[in-house]
Amino acid sequence: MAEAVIAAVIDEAEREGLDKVTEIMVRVGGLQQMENEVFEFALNELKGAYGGSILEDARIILEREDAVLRCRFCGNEWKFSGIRLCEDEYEAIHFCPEVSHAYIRCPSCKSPDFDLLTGRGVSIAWIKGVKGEEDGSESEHP
Amino acid sequence: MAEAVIAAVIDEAEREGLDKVTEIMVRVGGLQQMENEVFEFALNELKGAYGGSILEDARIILEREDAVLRCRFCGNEWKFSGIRLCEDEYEAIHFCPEVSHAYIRCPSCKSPDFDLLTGRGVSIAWIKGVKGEEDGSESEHP
Amino acid sequence: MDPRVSILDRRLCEVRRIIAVTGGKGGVGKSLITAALGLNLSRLGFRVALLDLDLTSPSLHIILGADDIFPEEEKGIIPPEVAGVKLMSIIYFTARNPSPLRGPDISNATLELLANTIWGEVDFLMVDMPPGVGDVMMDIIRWMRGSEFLIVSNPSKLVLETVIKVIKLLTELDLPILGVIENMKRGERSSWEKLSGFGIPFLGELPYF
Amino acid sequence: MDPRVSILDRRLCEVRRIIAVTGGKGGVGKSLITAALGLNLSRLGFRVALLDLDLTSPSLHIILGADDIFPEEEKGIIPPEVAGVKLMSIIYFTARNPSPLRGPDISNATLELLANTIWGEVDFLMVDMPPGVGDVMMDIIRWMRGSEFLIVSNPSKLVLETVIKVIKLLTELDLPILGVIENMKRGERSSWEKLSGFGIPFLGELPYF
Ligand SMILES: Nc1ncnc2c1ncn2[C@@H]1O[C@H](COP(=O)(O)OP(=O)(O)O)[C@@H](O)[C@H]1O
Ligand SMILES: Nc1ncnc2c1ncn2[C@@H]1O[C@H](COP(=O)(O)OP(=O)(O)O)[C@@H](O)[C@H]1O
Ligand SMILES: [Mg+2]
Ligand SMILES: [Mg+2]
Ligand SMILES: [Mg+2]
Ligand SMILES: [Mg+2]
Ligand code: NI
Ligand code: NI
Ligand SMILES: [Zn+2]
Ligand SMILES: [Zn+2]
Repeated sequence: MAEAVIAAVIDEAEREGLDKVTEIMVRVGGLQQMENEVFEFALNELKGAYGGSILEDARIILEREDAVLRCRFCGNEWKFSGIRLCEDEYEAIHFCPEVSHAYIRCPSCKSPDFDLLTGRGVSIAWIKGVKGEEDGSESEHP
Repeated sequence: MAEAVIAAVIDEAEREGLDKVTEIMVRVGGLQQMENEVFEFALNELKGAYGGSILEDARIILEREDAVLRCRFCGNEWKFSGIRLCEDEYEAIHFCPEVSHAYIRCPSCKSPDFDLLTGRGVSIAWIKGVKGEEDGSESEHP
Repeated sequence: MDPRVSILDRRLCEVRRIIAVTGGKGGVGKSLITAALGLNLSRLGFRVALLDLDLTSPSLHIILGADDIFPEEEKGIIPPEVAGVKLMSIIYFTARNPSPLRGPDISNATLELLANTIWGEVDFLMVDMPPGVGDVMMDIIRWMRGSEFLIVSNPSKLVLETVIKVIKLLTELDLPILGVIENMKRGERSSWEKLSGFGIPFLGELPYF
Repeated sequence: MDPRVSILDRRLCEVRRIIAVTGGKGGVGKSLITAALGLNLSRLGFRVALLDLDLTSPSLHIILGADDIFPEEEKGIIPPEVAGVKLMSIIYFTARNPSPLRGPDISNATLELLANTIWGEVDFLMVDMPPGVGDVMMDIIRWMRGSEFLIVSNPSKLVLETVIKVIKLLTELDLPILGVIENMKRGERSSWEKLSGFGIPFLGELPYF
């Protein structure tokens, strides 16, 4: 996933014609269950390996996003962090968040028909960078 | 569909504890291809038949919403009103807007993998009404 | 607000029983059994309607030989009759064109059909379900309240694993399971020994013909 | 922005050919043929990987008898080997629990597997597709560029109508069709006479065994 983030940032920087990326804001969903430090370390490693000069000065900021689930049957919303699963189940959801439909049921009506409202995966909230000579030009991506 | 709108307004008025509904804003998507006058007539008829005293003073406002389609393959967006189909095809889409996937392709890449972004169906934008003695209390629904 | 959900119960209020034919797997005979049961119930004097919810590969119109029929529009959609049963199918609207539908399209089209079809008085509404455990299964559960589920299985090991998942899911949710029909029986092999522990009736078997 | 899409081409760059096995209908033998072709290609000396994209009723793990295997995590997911071929399946993560997935879940899980699986050098990546013409078909077209499609048909009239839709769709989009395999042949009936007009190769037939 770290590799995908770096690849996506390079793609986006090229699309925007940035010469240097100065800041990258990465949002990490609760369902991914990743340690901030481990992921940040991986991102910084790869930044060096693949990023070349475009990314050398980029500061990486991680933001955690709580995972919220919403039942389509009864409308109930609940947080992933409030439920208890066993270790194998957490690991499976780490690999593929959709398999939460195999282990989680709506706490109020037992339905497996819920949406992963927020906190599903890793997304790039925005990147900042500079174009040519001019400094501090900014590009934001939702 | 007119029946569904009236049923939904009654449901919503009950949920909100309204004694009288004074205004109903109905948004009609372009894919439905309905004549405003015909639909308005049907709504007013049914309002009388099913609505009872809750709806007797309700003013019905129709608003048309352009149908916009967006291709998932290439990102292109286009308007339903700008394309030409034959009569049977229009009729089929009137009955069930999703069957546009049988007759419409992305004008830029030929893909059938598009979303009906806006203007798919009929929705109730908001209703206004009064509760008990107090006048003009309002309830809006997106 | 989507007004269609508010009309669903009224649309189904003259329908006595809804039988949803499922199994999770494709090619086990759901469509053939849906049609055969519908025709037989009709022959016994019951008023029967069939709803094909396998929207991207509908079958009932082929099994019933329903050519050249089209619904009337009269304050809703009136399903045409073929061989004594009412048939509602998306085929009336897609013709034979390829019509790929993603999940939200499937749900929207299902809701559109449910909100607009005027079934009239019907003893049995038989629903032919697509393979897969996804949108249609979830939508029948939330939008066709009171549905009873009929499970079609067959002796293949490939079918069994999914049939068990479907039974577990319906049981978890306390939904009524009419029982299991074992289709395509050849020789001694049967999926029933693996299914009998779930406490649901075995309704019979059909040979591979 | 979803970063996963940016890594797809790099993930597939060591894969020589992607063969997506389809037909639109369930139960025609897509999974069995995917597995059989994969095993045979492997026996001929090719490096083969199989990807089961029938996410709610996967079959390849059953056909290959893949018990007790689980992928390693090493800068991505390393698919385990069974019978000489690499196998990627959601079964590793769902176990045998019922796991209903709606369309967007299917797309998300597909993208997750594609973005994270490290295939390594592979001559053939065989993709077992689910029935239906929907999310997975559309996602393979947009996310697995360069896929070649292998169509499985059979003599049933119920299968033919959907197979034709799939062929029309792929032809419309100028996507490469390897040809049609007719499975479950019994007696004289064949779907090929109705398919031969589409200008695609007939690759052979398999008897109903
Ligand atoms: N008992 C049976 N013996 C032989 N063929 C059958 C039997 N039941 C169904 N079939 C055939 O198997 C195929 C799949 O049946 P179908 O009803 O379309 O399954 P599904 O709806 O579960 O996908 C069809 O060609 C059908 O004619
Ligand atoms: N040629 C054949 N003769 C007899 N049975 C077959 C043949 N091909 C497949 N089958 C059986 O038919 C069923 C459906 O096959 P499968 O590969 O699961 O189809 P699909 O993946 O298209 O749904 C399985 O039980 C399989 O063992
Ligand atoms: Mg979900
Ligand atoms: Mg669409
Ligand atoms: Mg069927
Ligand atoms: Mg299969
Ligand atoms: Ni990990
Ligand atoms: Ni109309
Ligand atoms: Zn719930
Ligand atoms: Zn396009």
